[in-house]
Amino acid sequence: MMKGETIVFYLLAALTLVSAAMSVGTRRIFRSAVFLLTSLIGIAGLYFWMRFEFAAAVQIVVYAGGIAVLIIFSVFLTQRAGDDMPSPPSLRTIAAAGAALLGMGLVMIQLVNHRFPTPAVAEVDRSVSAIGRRMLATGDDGFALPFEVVSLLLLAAMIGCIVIAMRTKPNQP
Amino acid sequence: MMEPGLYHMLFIGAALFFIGIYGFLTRRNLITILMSFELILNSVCLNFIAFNRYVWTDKMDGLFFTVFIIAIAAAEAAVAIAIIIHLYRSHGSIDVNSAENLKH
Amino acid sequence: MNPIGLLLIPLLTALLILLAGRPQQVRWIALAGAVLQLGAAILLYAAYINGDGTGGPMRLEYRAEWYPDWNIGIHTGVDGISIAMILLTTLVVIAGVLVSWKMEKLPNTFFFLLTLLALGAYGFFISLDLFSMFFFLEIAVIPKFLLIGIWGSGRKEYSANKLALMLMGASALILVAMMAIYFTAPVGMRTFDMIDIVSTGIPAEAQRFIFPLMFVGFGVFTALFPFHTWVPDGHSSAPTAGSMFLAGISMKLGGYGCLRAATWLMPEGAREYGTAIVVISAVAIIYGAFATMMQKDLKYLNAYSSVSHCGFVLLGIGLLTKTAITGAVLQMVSHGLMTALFFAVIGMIYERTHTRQLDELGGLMKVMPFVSTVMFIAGLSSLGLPGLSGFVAEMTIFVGGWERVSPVYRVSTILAAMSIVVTAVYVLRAIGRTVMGPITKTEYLTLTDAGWHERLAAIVLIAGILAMGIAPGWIVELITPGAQAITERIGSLP
Amino acid sequence: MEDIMDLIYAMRAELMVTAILFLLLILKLGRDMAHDRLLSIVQLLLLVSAAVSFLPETDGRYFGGMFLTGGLAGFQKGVLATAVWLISLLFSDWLKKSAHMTEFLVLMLSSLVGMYFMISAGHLLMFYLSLELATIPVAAIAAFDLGRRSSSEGAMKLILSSGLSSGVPLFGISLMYGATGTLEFSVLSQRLDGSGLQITAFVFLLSAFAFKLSVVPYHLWTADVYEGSPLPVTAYLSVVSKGAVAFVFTSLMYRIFAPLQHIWYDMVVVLSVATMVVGNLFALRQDVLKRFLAFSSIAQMGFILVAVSGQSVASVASVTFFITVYMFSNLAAFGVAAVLEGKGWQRIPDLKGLSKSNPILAWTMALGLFSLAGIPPAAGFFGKLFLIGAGAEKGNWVFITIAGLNMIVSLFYYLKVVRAMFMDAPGETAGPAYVPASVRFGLIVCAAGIILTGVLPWVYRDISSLIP
Amino acid sequence: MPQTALILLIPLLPLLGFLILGLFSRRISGPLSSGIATSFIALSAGLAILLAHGYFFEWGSDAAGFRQIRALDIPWLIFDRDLRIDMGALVDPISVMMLLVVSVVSLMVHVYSSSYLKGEARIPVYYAFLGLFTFSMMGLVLSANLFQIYIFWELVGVSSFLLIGYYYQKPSAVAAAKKAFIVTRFADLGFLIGILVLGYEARSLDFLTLIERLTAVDDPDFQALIAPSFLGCSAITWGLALVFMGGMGKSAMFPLHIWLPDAMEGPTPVSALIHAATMVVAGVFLLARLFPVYAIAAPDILNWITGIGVFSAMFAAIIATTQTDIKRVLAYSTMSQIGFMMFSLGVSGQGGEAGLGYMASQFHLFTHAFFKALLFLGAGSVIHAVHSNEMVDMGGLRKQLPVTHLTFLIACLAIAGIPPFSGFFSKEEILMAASQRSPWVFGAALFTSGLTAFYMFRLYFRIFWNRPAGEGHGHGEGGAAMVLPLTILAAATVLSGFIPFGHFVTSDLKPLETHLHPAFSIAPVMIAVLGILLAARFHKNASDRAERFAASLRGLYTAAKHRFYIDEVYLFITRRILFNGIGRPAAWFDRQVVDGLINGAGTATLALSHKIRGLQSGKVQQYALIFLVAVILLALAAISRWT
Repeated sequence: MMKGETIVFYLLAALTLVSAAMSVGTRRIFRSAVFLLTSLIGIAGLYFWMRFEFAAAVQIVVYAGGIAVLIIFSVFLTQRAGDDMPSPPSLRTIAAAGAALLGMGLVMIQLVNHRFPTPAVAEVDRSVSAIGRRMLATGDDGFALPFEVVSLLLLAAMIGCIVIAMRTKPNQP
Repeated sequence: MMEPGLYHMLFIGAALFFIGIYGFLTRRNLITILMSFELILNSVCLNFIAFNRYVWTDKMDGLFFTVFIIAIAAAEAAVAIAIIIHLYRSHGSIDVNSAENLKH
Repeated sequence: MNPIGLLLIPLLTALLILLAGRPQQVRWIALAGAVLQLGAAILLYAAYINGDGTGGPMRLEYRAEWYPDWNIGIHTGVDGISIAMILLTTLVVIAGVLVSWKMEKLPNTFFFLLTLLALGAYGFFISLDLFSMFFFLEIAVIPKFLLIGIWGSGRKEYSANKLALMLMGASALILVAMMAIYFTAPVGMRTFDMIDIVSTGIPAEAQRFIFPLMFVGFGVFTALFPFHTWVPDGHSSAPTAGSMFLAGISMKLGGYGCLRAATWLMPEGAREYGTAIVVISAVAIIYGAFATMMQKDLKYLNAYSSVSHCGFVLLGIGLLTKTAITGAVLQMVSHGLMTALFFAVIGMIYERTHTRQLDELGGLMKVMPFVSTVMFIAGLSSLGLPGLSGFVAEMTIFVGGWERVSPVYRVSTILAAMSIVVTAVYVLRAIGRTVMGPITKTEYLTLTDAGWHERLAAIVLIAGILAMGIAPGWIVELITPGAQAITERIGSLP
Repeated sequence: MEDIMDLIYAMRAELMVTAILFLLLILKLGRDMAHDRLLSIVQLLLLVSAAVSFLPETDGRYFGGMFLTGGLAGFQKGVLATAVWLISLLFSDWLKKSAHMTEFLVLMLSSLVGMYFMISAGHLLMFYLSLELATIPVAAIAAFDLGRRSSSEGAMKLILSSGLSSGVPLFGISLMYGATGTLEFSVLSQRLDGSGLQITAFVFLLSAFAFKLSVVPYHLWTADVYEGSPLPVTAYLSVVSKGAVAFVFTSLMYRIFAPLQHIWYDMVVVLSVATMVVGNLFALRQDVLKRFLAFSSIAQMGFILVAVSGQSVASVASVTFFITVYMFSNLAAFGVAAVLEGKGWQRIPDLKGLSKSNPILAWTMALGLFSLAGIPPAAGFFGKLFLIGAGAEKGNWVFITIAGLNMIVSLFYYLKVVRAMFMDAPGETAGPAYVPASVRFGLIVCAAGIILTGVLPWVYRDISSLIP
Repeated sequence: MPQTALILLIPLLPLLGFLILGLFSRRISGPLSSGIATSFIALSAGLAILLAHGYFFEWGSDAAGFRQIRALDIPWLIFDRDLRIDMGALVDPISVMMLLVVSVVSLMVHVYSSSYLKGEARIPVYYAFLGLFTFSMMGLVLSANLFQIYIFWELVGVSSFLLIGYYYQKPSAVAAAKKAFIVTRFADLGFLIGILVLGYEARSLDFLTLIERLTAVDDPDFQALIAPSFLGCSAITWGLALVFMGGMGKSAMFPLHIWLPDAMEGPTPVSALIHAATMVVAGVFLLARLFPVYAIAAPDILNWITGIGVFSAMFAAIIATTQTDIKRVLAYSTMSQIGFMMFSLGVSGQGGEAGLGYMASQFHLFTHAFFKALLFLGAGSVIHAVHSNEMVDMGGLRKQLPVTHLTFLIACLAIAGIPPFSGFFSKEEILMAASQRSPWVFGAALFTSGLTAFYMFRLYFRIFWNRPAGEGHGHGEGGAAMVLPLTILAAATVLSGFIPFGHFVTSDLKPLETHLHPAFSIAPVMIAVLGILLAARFHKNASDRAERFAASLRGLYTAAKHRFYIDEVYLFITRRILFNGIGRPAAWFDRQVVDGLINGAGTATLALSHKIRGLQSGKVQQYALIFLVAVILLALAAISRWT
């Protein structure tokens, strides 16, 4: 007897993996972007399924809402949608597939062989407010410093993007 | 079928990772390469969440790592897209093969 | 007197050369520096004679910390062997500076590099620490490269490259050997200080593999067969003073290193590989001599003869008897002087006739009696004429070689002795073709004989050759205690 | 209050650079200051920040172990700051002419902050974030030669490669997290037991360092990116970026991954040999100066791995010392290359006869190259010797001999450049190049550094006294 | 000790002359230099006579015979506690006798040269070299140490080289000088190894000690020393044989004689001094010096020496009959006479009556020095007069050169062994010694002395009789400086035979009474007279008898004229075997193979570098693939190794 939860899991898993595979497989770039989006949403679903609502929310907002959209915009900017993309050299395809399968096998064998301990301690509080407190805490298990680092990174990335993407006359050496 | 648990999640994570890798290695359009890269990052996030959920439940390390990865992904994607667009301007193409002048 | 004082003179000279502007100043500075070096070397000699050591042959020791974490120190001291090598170096330096008196191309850089090379040699000879020894050895490599490459002739770039690469390759072996000596010692006893290494000793097992590395490494510097091929190319392409320094100083670094860093430190290794060294050197001596016989270019000729002559150095070291090792050191000094003299003469001839080909030269005695006479003397010293330095050195090696009774050694000694005939053939051939016979070209009739600086250069070297050849007693006495200290560690020989 | 002051002191390097960075932004937003003055101010401030970084420091643990300080970290940050200061001096000409000097400096400095954090990281998350902070801005500035096609190609290759090189180790980190349940280095170290999963995770993680250090076969991006990027970026990548990663890598391998030492020793040896050999073989053929320096720096990294394989205090000390020396040496070469690029000379044949047209430049370049080749009295000699010595402790003599022999091959191509400068006749376009005062000053500092760091033993003594 | 100073001064005076003339060669005029050099050597010769007189008649002997006095002992080169070269002067009969010969002949040559070389360039250099040679030769004879004699041996060789090559612009002179040096050098190689062997076995290089140790028949170690050790011979035998090889080289014994005829390229006075009277007998002297060892420790070697001596004597005599260059004839005659001295030593024993051969050999050495020097100087006068060395350019010169003619005749009679000239006496003793030993040797010696008479008088008649080659060319005698030495030497030639040599020089230092045996002398003298008559018949007047006779011996004559093709054999060995067979391949091997391998390492590296350039393809995804594969493979390898 399969619980509903389980069915949902398998659906989400299928959605994620299939759209991911389609995303790297399709010859149409726009479809590829859309499949990426669905895959990301599938992952968000998995987060929900694991009761990591905050992560799911961030995934939806930042990934699906931000990055994927950014990508889609850039697709529009650089490509006429609907054009088929050229297929990669077949040798590379085979090599890449082989390497990926080999790696997959390696990783899975190691994971399956590994004896993960069963969690002894009760789960910590994963409410948004707890997360927020941790995020800004400076002591043990506080993530204030990474937070600052990431903000610096975002600033730098922004400045970099502006300079690079700004249309300039090509008169610089 | 088994009760979904850690190994299911890890399988999805690993599968996503290598799908991403495959895409990264084979796609010729720079933007699709970037998309594959997003898949790679997502697989890692999924791993972190799964470990946090099923094995190491005493702290929220996995969750925070995921959040920060997403932030980094945004920054990285932004810069990458800026560079790609710049490349598109200078080379007139975003095919990865168009930028292979530096070699040997 | 602290031997480090000897380093200050070339160091100051080099700095002054860098600061000086006009070429005329530079050469005087270089000459003054060179003469001061000779003075300092003589003072050092006197101090050595009067000084006393802390046991062992080393005297005037001085220690200071350098890199304490690695137990790398500045440890200097001299024994008779180092003094002999230092005296040789000073003479060659003076002669080299004098021979280059008229250097027109970048004189400042030229004299700077010469001084740097001398600095490296002095530092090498006074070092009692493997690391600083290596440091100074390497310092001397690049000046050679540049001297050949910038002021050389013929295939100079090729030769400069080959020399630098082969010598650095040799250094790599030395480096590995050095590290191995350091790390085979137990923790706490690890050191590069040779005196300490001698007192602790290196495990015999380790010597088996360290000795060949060290010996071959230094051997390349002194033209160990079959790694001698940089010698002909390097010497023939170098400018006159460069060849003189290469053959007169640089190749001696190798011989000295073989003796000091290989044989002295690793007596068991020396015993184990002694026979191989002897056989290879004996073959190299005769082979080099035969190859010399066929050379048409004077510089190639002398360079190949260096291969043969330096074979004697290695032969003497490999024989491991006190007499033979004394002979090896004598041969180093002797070869340094006479080959420098030979190169100086070749330079003088080349400067005037613009050729070094035996076929194109002839009858120079008529127009350049001084140069020709000097060439005679250099050649006679090369073929081991009594009264000149070569004889003393070679005979000492032969006598030392005969002390080893086993047929291998005796046959090798005889083989080496056979080279005295071949040497006579090629030396007389060279002299006969260049200074004797009819004048080959009419334009040679207007050539001038040596100038005062060239004469002085030749006289300095000839004085050394004669001092050693006519009265060898003092230098043998100087060297023997050092050689004895080495052989005492080796113990009784089969 | 005490705590705050303590924290500020501990983070003084990061704070100083961040302050400079924001100052630049504010000035940029405020009024259009002349590049000249702005750059002078930045140079001065960088010098101060470098000096401040070198101040003595005790071990400290902040932010719940995410930020660790210590004497060695302070020294290493000081070295990096000095390198950036020298870059700002040596490339002042290029910077002044660039339309985006402020942005360039901001990005470079933010990357520098990233490296600082990386050195001080005590947590894998911090490590990952700082690695990204150190990388992404550099990818951006790699494209700053906006008009040059190869610049954008280089930037593209850099961002894509570094994307993969952060993705793969990230996956490794996730596995490591799964296998050990911690991200904090000190705890992680105790939980390492060499299980298959941990090894997998470790190898994945290793690739991040290997990539950044350009270890063969993770090195393939290096030459292309170096060639494509603007020269200051190349210099930055080659000196600061590599230096920082080398610092971190050595310390981590020495301290954190010590329990896996038996496992990674062979890997490091294999990678080291491959790196030295391939780097040297490629460098042999190069004509383009930047590309040449790229491959030479790859080979240098092989030597660093020799020391890493020793896994001892000496390894950390010698790598830190070597990077210090390497900074001076490499920047001397890059500084000269910058001057020459101003004349349009970018290839080794363009250097022909440089000793006649520009003797000082030629000698500086030669000094730098000799130092890289490890020839005394240049400090590179000591640097390389200590590296090899640190590796030799394990007694793997075949390995050490290979390292020694590779020094010859490397000498071959360094001498190739020297030969062109000193032995060949000058080409038609030869003539004295204009060397701005700041460049001259920078070169003098480099040259002095090359000579003095080695002959005077204090730098090394300081470093080794800093290692606990 | 005043004698020490005296002994030292004798060699040092010529050395001083050498130094002065050598250093200031270009500031001194020719006549002045000849004056300086001659006065030095005259002083030296005077002192030598003084020494000889003192030694032989005043202080040199005691009841047991002549003393061997070690006059000087300066440590020079110390190899080892035992093996050391201490420079010394060993004064004994043979060294005193040699000093006398060297200084007197040298003085004659000095005087003679001042006229002979008049007008030549580089006269100071010539005298300097002569001084160097005289010094070296005196050092050689005075040597007290086996290595010391080698040192001076080499110096003598180089002086000879310098003097043969005096006309350095003449390629043939250069070639001859080289040949002389190299051939003797080859012989010296044997000498050197012999020294090593003897020195090692005796644990000493000092002559007196060495001889004492190697002849100590009563010592138990002695039996071990002479026991066969290598190829059936004892080490001592080998050592002595090798030392003799050195002697063979210097003394031009077959087959190492080939340099001597060529050495005639030097100025004729030089030939007189070096290649007739002094240097070439160094081998004989060396053998005499070590004679006790030869006689006691390795008598079998003496047989070889006899064989080589006899063969060389005969061989050279045969060649001499066919040569047309007068100096070459004299050169071969020298070789032949030295052969006499050699086999005379070979047939000798040690001590008492058995030592007759030793005495005879030294006696012949002594007389030969004078008459051979005289012959050369006479030939020099002839050459000076006709400007040619060839017989065909001469003839009928007896009126033109009366003094030369007379002195030359005296010398010819002496060498032919006609009484009462000196050669008769010394050769008589040799034949006597030979006859006591072996009839074969005696027969061959007799035959050779007949040949000697023949070829010497062939020479004499062709020069001074026969048909004049041309009218009025050439001048008369060369002046007093040339005539005087001829006269003095002629006097010496006449008188030296009457010296009771056995009273002075013997193998055991004790006087040996020798008697003239008229009956024994008849045969040799008759044969000599026969030779002279034959020569007179063939050559006194112009006729074709000689040619006809030669034609009847076609093969032998041609071979002898071509010196039995020994030179060609040597040429083959040097050109084909040493140069082309070893030297050229060695040089080729070094450049192509050894250097090629080392260059090849570089080339291979570069080639490899080109081969792998494809790795850096510029394709970023390929880079990524390699990256990934590296990661996976590394992980796989590590896991398979460690779990």
